[in-house]
Order: sequence, then structure tokens, then C-alpha cells
Amino acid sequence: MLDVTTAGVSERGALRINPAKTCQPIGAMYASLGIHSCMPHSHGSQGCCAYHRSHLTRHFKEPVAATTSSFTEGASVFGGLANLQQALVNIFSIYNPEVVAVHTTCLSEVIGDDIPTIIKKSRDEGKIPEGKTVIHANTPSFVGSNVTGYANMCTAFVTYLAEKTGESSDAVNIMPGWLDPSDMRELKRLADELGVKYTICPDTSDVLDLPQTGVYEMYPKGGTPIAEVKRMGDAVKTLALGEFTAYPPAQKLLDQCEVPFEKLDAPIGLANTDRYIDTLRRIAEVEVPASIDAERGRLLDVISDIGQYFHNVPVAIFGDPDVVIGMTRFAVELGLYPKYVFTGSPGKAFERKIAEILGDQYPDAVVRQTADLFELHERIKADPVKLLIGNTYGKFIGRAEGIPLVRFGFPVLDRVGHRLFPAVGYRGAMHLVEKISDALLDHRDETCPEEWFELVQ
Amino acid sequence: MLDVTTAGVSERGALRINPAKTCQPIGAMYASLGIHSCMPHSHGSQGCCAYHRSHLTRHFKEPVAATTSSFTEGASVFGGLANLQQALVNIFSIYNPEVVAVHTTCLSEVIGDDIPTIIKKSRDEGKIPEGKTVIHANTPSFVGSNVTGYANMCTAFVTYLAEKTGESSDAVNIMPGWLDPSDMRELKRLADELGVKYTICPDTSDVLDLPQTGVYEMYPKGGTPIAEVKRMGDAVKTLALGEFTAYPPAQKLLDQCEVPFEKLDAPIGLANTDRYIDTLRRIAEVEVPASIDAERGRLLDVISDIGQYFHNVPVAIFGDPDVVIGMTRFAVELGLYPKYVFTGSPGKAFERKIAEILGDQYPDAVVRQTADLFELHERIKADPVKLLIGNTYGKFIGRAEGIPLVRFGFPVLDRVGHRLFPAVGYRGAMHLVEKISDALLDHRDETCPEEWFELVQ
Amino acid sequence: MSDISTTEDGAFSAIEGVSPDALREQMLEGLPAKTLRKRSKQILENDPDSPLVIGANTRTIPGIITQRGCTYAGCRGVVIGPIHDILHITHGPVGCSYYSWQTRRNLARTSELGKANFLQYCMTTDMQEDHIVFGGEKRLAAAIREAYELFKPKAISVYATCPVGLIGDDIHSVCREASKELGINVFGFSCEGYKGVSQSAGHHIANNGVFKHMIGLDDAPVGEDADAPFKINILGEYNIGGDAWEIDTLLRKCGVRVLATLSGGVTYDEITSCHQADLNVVMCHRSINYMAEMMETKFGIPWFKVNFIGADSTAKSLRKIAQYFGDENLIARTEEVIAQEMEAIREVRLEVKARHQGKKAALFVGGSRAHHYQDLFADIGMETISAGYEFAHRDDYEGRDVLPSIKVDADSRNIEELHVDPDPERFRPRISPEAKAKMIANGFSFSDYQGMMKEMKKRALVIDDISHHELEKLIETWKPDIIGSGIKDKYIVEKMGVPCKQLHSYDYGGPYAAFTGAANFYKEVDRMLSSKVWGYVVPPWVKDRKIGEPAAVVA
Amino acid sequence: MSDISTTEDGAFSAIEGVSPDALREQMLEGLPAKTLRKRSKQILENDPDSPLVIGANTRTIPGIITQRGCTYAGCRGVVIGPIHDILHITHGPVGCSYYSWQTRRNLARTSELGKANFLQYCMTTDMQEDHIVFGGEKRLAAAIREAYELFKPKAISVYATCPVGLIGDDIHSVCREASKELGINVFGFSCEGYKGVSQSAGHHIANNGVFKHMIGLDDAPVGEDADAPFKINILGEYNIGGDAWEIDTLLRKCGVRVLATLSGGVTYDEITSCHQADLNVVMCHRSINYMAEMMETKFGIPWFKVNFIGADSTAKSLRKIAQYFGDENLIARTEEVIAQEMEAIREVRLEVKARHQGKKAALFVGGSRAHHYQDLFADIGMETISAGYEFAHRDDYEGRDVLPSIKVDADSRNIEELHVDPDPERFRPRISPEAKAKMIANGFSFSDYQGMMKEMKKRALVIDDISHHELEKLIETWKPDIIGSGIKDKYIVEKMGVPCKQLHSYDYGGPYAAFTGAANFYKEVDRMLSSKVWGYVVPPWVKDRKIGEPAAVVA
Repeated sequence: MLDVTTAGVSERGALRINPAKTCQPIGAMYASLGIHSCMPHSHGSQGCCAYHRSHLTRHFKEPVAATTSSFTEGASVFGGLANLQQALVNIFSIYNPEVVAVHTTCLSEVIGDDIPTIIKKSRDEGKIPEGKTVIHANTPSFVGSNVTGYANMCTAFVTYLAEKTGESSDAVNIMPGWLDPSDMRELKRLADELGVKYTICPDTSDVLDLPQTGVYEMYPKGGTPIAEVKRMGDAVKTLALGEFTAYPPAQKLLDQCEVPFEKLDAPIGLANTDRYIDTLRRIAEVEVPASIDAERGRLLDVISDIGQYFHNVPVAIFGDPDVVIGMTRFAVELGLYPKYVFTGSPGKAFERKIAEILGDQYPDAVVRQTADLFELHERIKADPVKLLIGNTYGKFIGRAEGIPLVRFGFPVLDRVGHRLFPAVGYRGAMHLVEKISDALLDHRDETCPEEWFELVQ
Repeated sequence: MLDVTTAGVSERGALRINPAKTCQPIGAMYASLGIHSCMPHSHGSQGCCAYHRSHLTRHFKEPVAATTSSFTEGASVFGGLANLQQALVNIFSIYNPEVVAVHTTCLSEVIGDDIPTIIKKSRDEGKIPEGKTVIHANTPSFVGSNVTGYANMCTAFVTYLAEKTGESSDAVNIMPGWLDPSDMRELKRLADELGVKYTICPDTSDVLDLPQTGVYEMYPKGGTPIAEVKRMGDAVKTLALGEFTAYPPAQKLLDQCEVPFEKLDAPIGLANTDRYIDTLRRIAEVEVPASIDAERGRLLDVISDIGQYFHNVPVAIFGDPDVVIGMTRFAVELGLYPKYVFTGSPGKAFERKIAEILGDQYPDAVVRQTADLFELHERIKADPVKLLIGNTYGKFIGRAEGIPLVRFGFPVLDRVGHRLFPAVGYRGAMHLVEKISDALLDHRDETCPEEWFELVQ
Repeated sequence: MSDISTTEDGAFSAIEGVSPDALREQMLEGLPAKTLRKRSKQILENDPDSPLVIGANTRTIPGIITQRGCTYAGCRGVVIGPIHDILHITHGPVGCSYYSWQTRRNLARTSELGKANFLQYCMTTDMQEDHIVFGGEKRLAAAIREAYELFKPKAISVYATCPVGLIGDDIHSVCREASKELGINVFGFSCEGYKGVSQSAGHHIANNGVFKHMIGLDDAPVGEDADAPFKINILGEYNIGGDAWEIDTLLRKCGVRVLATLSGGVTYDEITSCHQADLNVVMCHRSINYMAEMMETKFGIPWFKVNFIGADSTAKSLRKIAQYFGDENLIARTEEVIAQEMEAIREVRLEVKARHQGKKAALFVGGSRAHHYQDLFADIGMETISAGYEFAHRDDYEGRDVLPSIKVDADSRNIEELHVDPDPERFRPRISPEAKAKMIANGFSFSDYQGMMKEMKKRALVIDDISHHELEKLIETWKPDIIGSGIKDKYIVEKMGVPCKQLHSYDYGGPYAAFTGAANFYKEVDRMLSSKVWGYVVPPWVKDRKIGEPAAVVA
Repeated sequence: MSDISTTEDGAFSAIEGVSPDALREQMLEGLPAKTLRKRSKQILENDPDSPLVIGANTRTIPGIITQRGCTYAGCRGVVIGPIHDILHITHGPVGCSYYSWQTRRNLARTSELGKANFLQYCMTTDMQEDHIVFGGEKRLAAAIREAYELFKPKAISVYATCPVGLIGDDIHSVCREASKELGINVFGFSCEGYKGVSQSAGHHIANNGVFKHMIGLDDAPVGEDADAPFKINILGEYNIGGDAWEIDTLLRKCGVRVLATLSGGVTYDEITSCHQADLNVVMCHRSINYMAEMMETKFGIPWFKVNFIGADSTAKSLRKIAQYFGDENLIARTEEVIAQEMEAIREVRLEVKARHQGKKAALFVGGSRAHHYQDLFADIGMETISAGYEFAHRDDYEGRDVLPSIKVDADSRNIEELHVDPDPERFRPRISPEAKAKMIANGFSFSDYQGMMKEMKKRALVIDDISHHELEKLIETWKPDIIGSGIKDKYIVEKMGVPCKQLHSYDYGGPYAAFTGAANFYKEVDRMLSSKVWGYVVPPWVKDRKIGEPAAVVA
């Protein structure tokens, strides 16, 4: 497995090997699915759309509907106007969504298609039915990464839709960053439990975690309704849960509608969830109910009980920056030793935030943005860890080095837990504790000498 | 590991090896903890109490308070009257519970202590304070097993406490059988979601799954309050969730207070949970809310998606009879092939119920009551399975044969999941699906030839 | 259970009470005019005796939810991707490389520990904005150099993505320079995603590149197989789920040696020397017929179409190979093997057939599987009521005899058509023109492919590049018992309560090729059709609530 | 942080502002009269110079939440249980056998694959009601026979549980018969749970049985160790968490051979031949002093107390062993080893000490660990403010000099006291009475145990068989930084926000013996005292809500 990887960090300036990121459009497509009755539309070659749909489907094991401008060579030379217009006509007549959310690809970006102009022209020419909405985000694949695309599309929701009517909605906006549907569901449950009035946007729960009912609905009940997205401009405050995926739309909403925001980390682990709860409580001026205290206390209890198995266990955490940031703080809370903290996405903020979290307690921790899994593996070969926390791609390193992998983040292509249980909130943290402790103890039980194989742990 | 076990079934008539059961008193102690402000009391040698407290503590990682009559040789000769009386005085003055729930041991059973008489005498002599309650159950270790002890103590709750006032409480009694606190919590959540009025007894949630708060309370907020136990006699119906652990008290309540009951299997898996929900709905004449349909549908969805990995996988399921019965039905729903279904507890009903579940689809399934893990291992050596589902003791067979173990039932002494997540209800089923699929896929990923090691599954 | 009515000549007259033309009308109803025009050419009632002209290999309609991918996917993903000891570098932004990393299940085995399996690696130039602005050639050259320094591969293959073509990076010149500098084979593919109308263009580009840069490079005798009397290549088999290994094992039992499988489970060395074979047999006609033709022209290796999917088809294909070589021992051995293998799977085949005979399948996938898998379903008595390809051409539907009549449109014209001549030194007809003529006269066919339509029932619906909307109509109306499709459709189909088998990735199962594979597939179909899940959809408290009707809402 | 006030002579005057006598009063306050009388003898302010008489090894008060276990647990669970190649059968209902199955962490290593490790097996007669009524001897005999047939062990050991004694089964006669029939060593222990006042009685019974049925059986030279110049046994070390292996490794480095460790990580053969040792050293005085005495009487092997828990104690113990043998090389080698080992752990010891010096520990556990672990805490500068045993006798508190003054009560009188004479053939004083006398005159002590009290601070609270109630008072008042206790207390203590280390099972960690073990323990204490968990107890929205005050309840 990965047999030609060797220990030590190779010098590379041009070759990316085993990336820990992908391109913008998939993020935009995912974000679009979090708006109710929205058709994501990929403006470019149909291959992009096919890849993104396949990849999202493999992660969620759910239908992912999206359309494409199906560029040919001609369109690439003459521009994508005709393709996009034809697409809009077909989409509205055949699939009838409330919104079409267009994102670009490197192809349409390089040829310079001006989407707002095409949208305007299409509306003027009656190709967009009355009452229907078309929005867009520029998501060039050669800038940023998948998380940038997510943020850009979320920003487009604000740009195109959010309105300040001057009449406060009394609601808090929750911008969840790139999380799974199960996470968004959990964020809502906690907010409900607090009794807070809120708008969560985007919201992929009940879109990408559908029950088996015998009926396929292209636009299931989930997703933030357009009307609510519009009302975000009247909210009292925005909670932006993630530097990379939630902060940009929050900033945009401040600029556009003067809604102030608080920037939090993804609510993964104890302190991050505390901050989520506490911020909602402060903003909405509610009391935290005993039920939340009890959940929190149960989490703390198990952290305490299981702590000895986690203490100073060297761990590599990798994936998209916002969830890695959240997870790293939780790892520290759990007593793990974050030895490698990697993201493929570019952004100095990543290194800065991880440095804040680690303080001076982990002097030999290696924190890298714009990095890749090949480098992670090279480093692990030179100086190993006992646990990997990250997406499915880590399984190859895990198998090569005999290190258990706790699947976390995007994508998880080979297991089901992320669809069923959140990673955020106290319950999500409990689930992670279970996963991590199972991983460590299973590994120990499988590899320890027989005389150290024990009944009680 | 277990190196002197060989393939094939040895003939044994007297020697029990690696039991799949333990003795009655621990079940009685556990049940007692499900009554609010109750001190379980072990009438016998202090060793029993120590063993039971240790064992329960290892499973729950929670304080387990219980007292003992601390027999010495003298008491064994002259009877335990003095010890029990002294114990009652000490318990009420030092620990001040509302109830003391006495269970016997083989020692006090053999010498024939008459507990009701001792209780009466103690009350007459003022050794039991006004307003305090002492109840008892006979739990001889040489009859039945731990589940018998649980049922006997639950029956004692009814015998001593349940009253028929003639005025209906409009409530349904839920007798949960021997489940974990997380399970009882989930049963309550589902009943709440249905909007059913109910009394659950016993109820160990918020007793044996306490938050870390910095404060130890000997009698935490959980447990069925005495007043509610009394009112069970006025309920409209009882749901008895388990042949072995819930049916006896339900029958007693019928006999004593004319409360009819429905006997269900432990709500493990889809159909068993359906039956729980549907029975509650019928009795209480409520509508099932969409939220429950959605949960159910999400479970069904993941069962469908993951089914190919479960299909015809031979599995051994072992442990206490009621949860094994529940799990076996779920295994069938999941497409697993229940090859060995074992309990150490005696009871023909076990074989009958498993036979009903398996029908004629699994002609070579071996179903055994009053069996032990040694026989299970012998059989597995002769004709292996790919998965073990049962308590922690299965880990030795797992390691010896390289078969993954999904921890389920009582006791789990070496992992934490059972404390955090239920096994009952649709959510519990999802958790089991996750555990089982992780176990199977992890095993495959660890053992398959490299060329079959894959990214997507 | 199925409700299929047929006329006396075996044509479908109605399925679930709906005639094919009525269903076709439903599918087309309400489409915008331009779209309707287009789609009506792509949805046909089949006539096996004289197939209608189908609108295949035409542009995908923008805004239609399609399964199709792009040229890059067809080239790097499908055809070249499986070669595990070539180092593959995708030149472009990160996504294209990332998505083609380990997602296609073309399995590979390295013969010794430590030998590179580059399929586990994803390498890309990860182009950034300034490379788009200032050109990416230098970065590509540097990337190739770094890759060589790190891994010392035998060959490096470079793939262009959309922006590369647009900004005008000359990857071929970069590859030539690198080849010179490093002394290894470095070559590029201009497989930008916008080329052609589907991944099909990528197959063609890939075939051209493999032919130019690999085929025929190595004339040294082919190791232990040099003396084998019956040496063949299998073209268009990608070892999804280990299929190529099954086929290889089977042929070996018969006494036939496979020099190379293009390109499943294959090594660079096998490809460079595979022109020494006696015969090419073609599995996936769509993706590799170019190669078969070019190798015949240049080296004189004849080819014919085979199908190792389905037990009966496999037997037929084995017999044809034996017959080609005409060796009595080989023929006898082949018959023995067929008898053995058929016997081994007889019981499961009969069992599954007994349970599912007459059930309805519909297959929409790829460029050959929608045809091949009909044979596998036929093994167990299941009817294919509708089928279509994702990216095939008219010849794949109607048969190669229509090739001369296919108009080359603008999209296809952009794909290079290699001009190939017989190799002055190495051209060697494997059978003399006379012998070949005699065989043909006796009914043996070469360079053949009859296409899917001739083997489907009359009035079955043939649907090219099926759209989501059409699929939904099909399911609602004809209620197929199982659908074979891809990952993007799978969960849509299953949400509608119909099991869906992925026929690209096999749902991570397989192998399904050859006899053992067929048995695997029977069992898998049996599992899917017998699954209890669909019976659980309606909860017991909704005895008369219809499937999917929303549940009661209670506060 | 700690607040400990001491008087000039080092006695605790107050801890957290509360004097020892005040705390003692709090503990006793409100107890029923009889209970008060009893407990007041078991809670004492320590006086190291002249220890008070403590009420130890007395009956547990019914109704008090105690940590104590039973005689069966002490015999089968503690002393005999660890011998991994004896087949153990518990005669009784299933529970006793079940609970003593793999729960004590006495690790064992089999030397070859396939060699029996019976610790992984739990064997019992699983008595049912009719055996209680009609007697269980036949069942026991059958069980032994079945066990022999299945496993062919060298020896079988049988344990009686409560009902066995009550119904009068004669297990010893059954064992004798079985022994005759099977030709192997079969012996029984009448260790019914109701005997004695705690597991302590079980130790005594176990010692008697081991002495009668195993010790001295095999006079053949002890394998490779026969010629070793310095051969010892370690008594009262049970290899929890691998401690015995650490000690063995350490002694081996010094040049001392351990023939047998009673009974951790030991084989039957090692026990039957260990009477050939030159010295017995005793770790857990409480559980094994009987054996040391009997072996000295019968074979002439002297003994003294050692403690390998704590680096300083380990060094002291090693030196004493070397001094006993008086060999210059051994003494030099021992000093070298001590220097090396001390150096290896110096840094971690200093680091941990720097962080936690002056913190307060309280230890309530077992029959020797509450004493031994004080040394380990002392290594890193931590004070033991209160300690007590679970089942020890007065001599374990006050020292062996009080032995003659201990009154044997009814409960202890029931435990057989073996009469032992010097073995007519094998008695061989390892050192002459003269030499011994000389050593003693030079300050060397034999057959010694000073007890815990003499080594604890003045006015520390010594609490025998601590009850739950007393523990709670101690935590509330004196706020120890860490408590060493058992599984039954652990989570009570931790719910109160105080880390609690299990000193029976080591919380599944270890080894903690010898130098490496000490370092492990320093690190573990450091982890526990540095844990962030306790800092998280109050959520941020409850800045001024006091710990444990209930949260706001909002609908």
C-alpha cells in the first residue's frame, strides 16, 4: 500500500500528490442543495457536474440532482451564453425549481462568461419564468478549494436574496459552514432546545439525509426556504460557524444589511459547543435548560472516564480547514496530542487558529495549509502517530502504516456513521469519543501480545 | 487465546465453562437502582454485594451504591435476622433512602431467612422509620439467572407497591426489561414524542448515566418515584418489553390490580420498534408524528444502502435472552444469517421465540438456552461465523478466531458506546447498523489483499 | 409481479398495461420544442430486424440532468487510468485529478512488494490562478521532473484538463522535452473535458495515445508466454471488481494466454509487447474499437467481438476463440471447461431463475454494459424491457454495418483520426486472407459488432443518454423490478422503491465476468430482488396510508 | 492547591483548616450507637512513634457501604487465581465463578503456543436447585472428570462457595477421589464466602492449601536456575498490570533469580519446586505472611519484607536482598543497576515532582497497597494525609510486634492454623543461627513488618475499612488532590471532582512496580492531576452558578 512513499519530506514545488482538498464547484453545489427547491447548475463541461454529483452521492448515499451547461468545444470558443440560456429554459420547464443556483467552472471562468449579464438577458427574454430566481457564484477551480466554493455560494445567497426591510425578525442567523446534514439537524435541535428563534442557511438536513419512503422528491422538505433567506437581512445577529465556510457570507450580510455577526469555530467538541450555546443564549437572551447541562455533563463524564486511553496519543488530523480547526480543539480537550494538523486548502488563518489552539503545549506539532496527504504520509513514516482523524482518503495511509482511522469530515465514502450521527454538539462529541475510543481500543486489542489482552478497560 | 478449546461439541453434563449468564442478585440490584431514592440491599455475604457493585460499575462507569448484610459464619448458622435489622438501622440513619430493596443470595436462601417476617418485625420494632419502605425479592443464585433476578425484583415493586385505587391514571405502564439507561431514556423520548402518558418502571436513566457535575448525589434525580410505582395499578395497560425480564412483573400487575398487558419483544431493530410505537399509539389513541416516520425512514434508508455488506453474513448472537431475541429479529431484518443464537439463561421460551423469528430460512442455525460461551466457541471453531454480537466476554473468542465483535447487551466492560447511545428504537438501530457495518468493513479493510482495498464502499 | 404482454412475434405490446409508444409519448410530453426534437430521436421503439436510426453520440442538452461525463473522464479515468505502473499526472486545477483518484474500481495487483501501484496516488499540477494567467507549461515540466525524481517510473502520462487547452499549454512538447531529459517514456493526452459530447471522445483520444506511445515498443519475446500457442489480447476490459482476472483465469484453463488486457489489471510492459498476440478480442466495443482496428492495420492482428458477461455469452465467446485457432485440443479443452463451469453454477442459476424468471430489468449505462448485462439477466430468465447507453455511438446500437452511414459532426471531427499503415517490418497477417475468407464464408465473423438493438425484443424502448425525467416516467409506468445504472441515478431509483444495481462500479461487488462472476451476479440480483427492505416502507400504523403520503403531523 | 499545616514535629495540625480530630468527629457524627462504637475504633489519628490499637480485621457492620469482599474472593480470586496452568473449578452457583473470571488483571504468559492459560476460562459446577437439595458432590466429581478429559491439566483446584459449606458437600474427599482416579493433583479450598470478616480469611485458607498441596512436591533441580547463586521467591505479588514481570526483570539485572512469584505470572511447576530458594521476600504481607512463616519453619528459608512500589523503596529492597546474600559482586552490581535505573527515571520524576509536590493523597485499598503506594507518592513529594486498608489486620497497621497481643476472635478462629514442623529431610537453614544473629545485631531485620502507621505522619487519619460516608466527609473537608481506591469508590470520588486511581486494577494501566513502573505511575499521576476535565465542569453560562447547583429549568 502506497509502497513508493518514503520517510522524510520530499522537495516539491509543482507536483501535488494525494490532495487534501478539491475544487470550488463541488462546494457551491453542496451549498445550493441547502436552499429549498433549488437546482444547482454547473456552468461548464458536463464532466464537472458528473464528478461532483457522483462524489456527493458517494458521501451522502442520496440522490443529488444538478444540471450542467454541457459545454462542447464550440461553446468553449464562442462563450456559454447559449448553453446557459437553453439550460435555464429546460430546467424551469422540466424540473420546475424555485431557484437555480449557477456556479462557474474553470472552463467558463477562463473564457470569461459574465453570468450576471446572462441571467439578466435571460430574464429580459422571458427565459426565466415569473417568480423564479436565478443566482450565481463564481467558483474558479484554480482559486482556493472546495471550501471557497461553499463560502462563495453562501455569499451569493446573501448577495442575491437577503433584504433589510428595517423590521427586525427577532431571529438569529446560523450560518453552519460546511457540515453534514446530521450536523445541521443537531444545530437546529440545540437551538430549539434553547428556545431561540433562528434561520439556518444553508440547511441540507431533510435534503441529503432522506428517509426511505418509496417516493422520490426532487425537492424534499428540507433546505432553507427562499423567504427565510431573504429575511436574514432583518436578523438581530449572525453566528458564523467557521472561518473559511461561514465567515464570508456573514461579512457580506453585515456589509449589505448591517447585520452584525459573531465568528465561532465549528461546534465540534466541548468548548466549541459551549461557545455555540452560550453565544445563542446571550444573543437571544434565553436560559440554558437543564437538559443541555445534562447532555454536556454526560459528555464530560465520558471524557473523564476514557481520558487515560487518549492521553498524549499522537494523532494526525486532516481535511477541510473549519472542521479540522474544530476537531483540533476537541482533540486537545480529550488529551490527544495533535502531531500533524493538515489541510489542503490554502489560508494562513488556518495556521493562525491552530497555533492559538495548540499554544505551546505541543512543540513538535506540524501544522500545514496548502499541504497534501503525501506529505502527511511522508512525515508519519518518519515520525508516526497512533491515530488518524480525517476523511476516507486517509484509509490508505492507515492501512500502509497500521494506524486506525476515525472517519471525520468530507468525504466519507466507505462508512455510514456520518449520515446517522452528528459530529457537532455534545452528542456529536460523544459520538466522536465513541469512535476514537473504539479505534484505539480495537487496535490495541488486535495488536497487543496475548498476555496483555484484557477483559476490562 | 483460549488455546485449549477445540472444534466440535464436547460432552459435558456437569461442568459449565465460560458462562453466558450470571446469578440472580445482580439483576435484582440493577432493577432496584431504577427506583428513585432506593438503596439495594444484598442479604448475604458481603462478597456478593462487592462483586455485583464492581461488575455494574465496570459496565456503567458510574457509582453503584448498595449495602449488604455482611454475613459471617455465625449469621450463616443462626440466621440473618440480626444482620438485616442492624443493616436497616444503619442504612436509614446514615444513607436515608426512601426505599430499601432487599434481595437474597444463595447463602440466605439456603439457610431459609424469611425476609417478609424480618421486615415486619423490623417495622414493628421501629427499625424502619415512618414513611420509609422496605421491599424484598427472593433471588436464589441456583435458580434461573441474572435476568430472573431482575424480573423478580421488578415483580417485587408491583407486589409491594402497586395499588389499584379504582381511579384510572390514563397512563400506560412501560416495563422496559433489562436495558441500559440510554435505552430507557430513548424509550421515554419516543413515548414523549408520541404524546403518550406513561410510567416507566424501573428507570435507570439519570441514575446510571449521570453527568459530571462536580457533585455526587447518592440518589440522583432519575429512577421511578415511589408514587408513580404505586399508581401503576391504575394504569390502562402495561407494555412488557421482554419475555424474561418484563413479562413476570406485568403478569403480577394483572393478577394484583387487573391491569392488562401486552407482551412485546425488546424494541431492538425496525419491526420491534414499530411494534413498540404502534402498541403505544393504539393504547393511547394518539397519532404517530411525522418526526417518528422520518426517523424510521432514515433507518430504513441506511438498511437498504448498507444491505449488501450484511447479506448472508453468518453471525453469532449471544447474551441475555430478551436482548438476544430482539437482536436476532433485527439481524434477520438486516440480512445477516443468525448461525448461533445463544443464551446462558435457562428457558424454553427462548428457543421457541427464536424459532418463530428464524422460521425455516436458516436451517442450520443453532439455538441454545442454558448454554455457554465455551460451546459457542467450540461450534465456531468447527463452523465459523464472520461476526459476533454480544457482550464483552465474546472478545476472547473474537481474538482467538479473528472475528470482529460488536459489543451489545450486558456487560460491556471495555468500551463506552452503550453508555452514550441506545440500542433500542430507530436511533438505537441506526447505532447498531453503524457498529455492525464498521465492524464488517473495518475487518475487511484490515484483512483483504491489497488489491481489493478500496476507497468507496 | 411482472405484467408483460407480448404479441405473437414476441414484441412487447404492453407492460403494466402501457404500450411502448404510450410510454414514449409520456416521456416526451411537455418538453421545450428544441429539446423535444432532440430527445425524440433518442427514444425509440426497438425493431431488431431493422434497427431505426438512433440519435446517439450527439450533444447533451444543456439543463438536462444527464449521467454523462467528459472527455477527460473517458481518457484518463476509463482507458489509461487502470495502467498501474505508469505515473499519471493531471495537468490542471486539482478537481479533475482528485475525482479520478480511486473512484473507478479498476483493480490492480503488483507482482512484488514495493513495486509501484500508482493507482493509489493522485498527481496533479494543481494549477493556480497565476498559472492560468501566465501559462502552466513550466509548472508541468517541473511536476514531471519532481515525479521522476521521487518515483523513477517507467513512463509518465500527462492529461490536459479544460483550462489547459484554453490557455494553450503545449503539453506534448513539454512531454517530449521531459522524455529527452529523463530518458523515459513521457507522453500526453489532450483530453480537455469540453471536447466531444461525452466521455466517448476521451476513449478515442486515449486509444490514439496508447497506440502511438506504447503499442509495439517492445519486440522482445513475451516472457513465459512467448511459446504459448494461443496468445490473445482482450481489449476494452477494465478489471472493474476483478473481472479481467476472472476472464484471464478462465482462458488460462482453456489453454489460451492473455498477453495484455487493455487496460484492466495490466502493466506497461504488457502493453508495449502485446502486438505479438495472435488475436484481439473486444469486450467494450465503444471504448476500444479504434485500437482493434489500428492494430489489425499495422500488425495484422484480426479481431472480433466477445462478451464474457453472462454464462451463455461466455461459453459462446470461448467457443469462438477456440474456433478461431481451430486447434482440436483447444476446442476439446474449451468444451470441457465450459461443461465444468456450467455445472458449477447450474444449481444457483436454476434456483435464482426459478425465483425471478419473467421479472423486468432496465439498463442505462456506459457504452457496452447496457447490452452485455442483458445476457446476464437472460441467463436467469429476466426480460430487459428498456435499455440505452450513456455515451455510445450508432454502431453500438445498430451494429457496425451502419458505420459508413454515420455523419461525423463538428464535435467528433475535432478528435484526431490516426492514419495507420501496415508496419513495414512487423505486419504479419495472423491468418491468410484466404483462410479468413473461408472462415467468413462458413459464418465466422471478424471485426464485427451487431449492436444492442438486434438482440433486444421488438418494441422494447431504447433510450440514449436517458435523462432523469425519462427514467422517472419509466419507473412509474413500467415498474421495472430492477434497474442497472450508475451512482448518480442509483439512489433516485431506490427512493422510488426499485432496487438499482450500479453497473459501472458494481456497487463495490463483483467480479461478474465469466462463469464465477455470473454466479456472483445471479446471487446479487437474487439478494436485491428478495430484499425485505421494500416491504418495510409502510409502517404498521399506516396500513392504509399510501406509500409516501406524508405522515400525520402532531405537535 | 494544598493547604496543609503542620506542627514543629511534622504532625498535621490542620488540613484545609480542619484538624484531624475535628474531621474524625464529623465522620462519626450521627452514627447509630452500635455503629459509632465500632467505627470509632477504626478511625484513628496516627502516632508513628507508638501506634494506637486499631480495630482491624473485625466484622463489617451490616448496612454500611463497604469495599470489602469475601473469603472466596480472597482465596480463589487473589491468591490461587493467578496460577494460570492450574485448572480452577468453582463449586457453586454460577455467580462466584463468573465474577472472578478475568476481572483481577493478574496477567500470565504461556511459554509456548497452545499451552493452557486457564485464566481465560471460567469453570464452575453451576449448581442448580436440586444440587442444593440433594447435594452437589456427584456433580463436582463429574465436573472434575469432564475437565480432565477435555484439558488434561497438571492440577485441578476446587473452590467452595457459600451454599457448598451449608449443605455439607465434602469437596476434599471428592478431590482426593478424583486425584486417585485421574492420577493428577486435585485439591480443594473450603473458602465459603461467609467465613472470616473479609477476603483476608481467604488468603489464609489459600496459603494453607498451597502449602499443603503444592509447596515442596518437586525436589528435582530447578532447570536453568539450579546453579544460580542467588535464588529467591517473591511472595505476595500478583502481577497486576505486569508488576511481577518488572520485578523479575529488575532482579535478573542485578543477578538474582526469582524461582517463583506467589502467585503472579507463575506456573504450577515453579510453585512445587520453589522450596529450593535461598530466600523469601514478601511484598503483600497481609495475603502471604502465613506462607513465609510456614516455609521458614518447614524448609529453613528466611524471609523479610520488601516493597518494590516506589523508586526509593525499590532501591532499598534491592539493597537489602544483596546485603542478605552478602556477596560483594552482587552488592556492586545491585548498586550499578540502581544508579542506572534511577538515572533513567530521574527526569520524569523531577518534572512531575516539580508540578505536584505538596499535593495530598489519600489511599484506601487492599491489605498492603495503601501502605506501599505512599512511598510512590512520596517519590514525587506528595503527602498521604489519610490511609487505611480494606481487609488488613492490626499487624499491617501497627507492625508485627503486636502479633502476640492480637486477640483471635470467633471469625478468625474458624480459619485453620496449620501446624508445621521442620521437614525431617529437607529442612536446611539458609543461614546459620549464628550468622543470622550477627546480622540482626547489625541492624538487619528478618521476619519483619513495621506496618503502615510507623511510616505515616503524626495525626494523619488512619481509617480501617473506610465506609462511603467517611470517604465523602474526607473529600468534602480535606479535599485530597487524588485518592487511591477501588472500582466501587472510583466514580463516587470522581463525581465529586477528585481524580481517583484504582490501586487494585490500576485502572487497567501499569506496571507500576520497580523503577520503570514508578515512572509509569509518576506520569499517570501527572496526567490525572493535570487533567483539564475538572476545569470544564462549570459551563460558561453559569459563571456564578456554583458547581453542582442545578441548572435553570426552561420549558
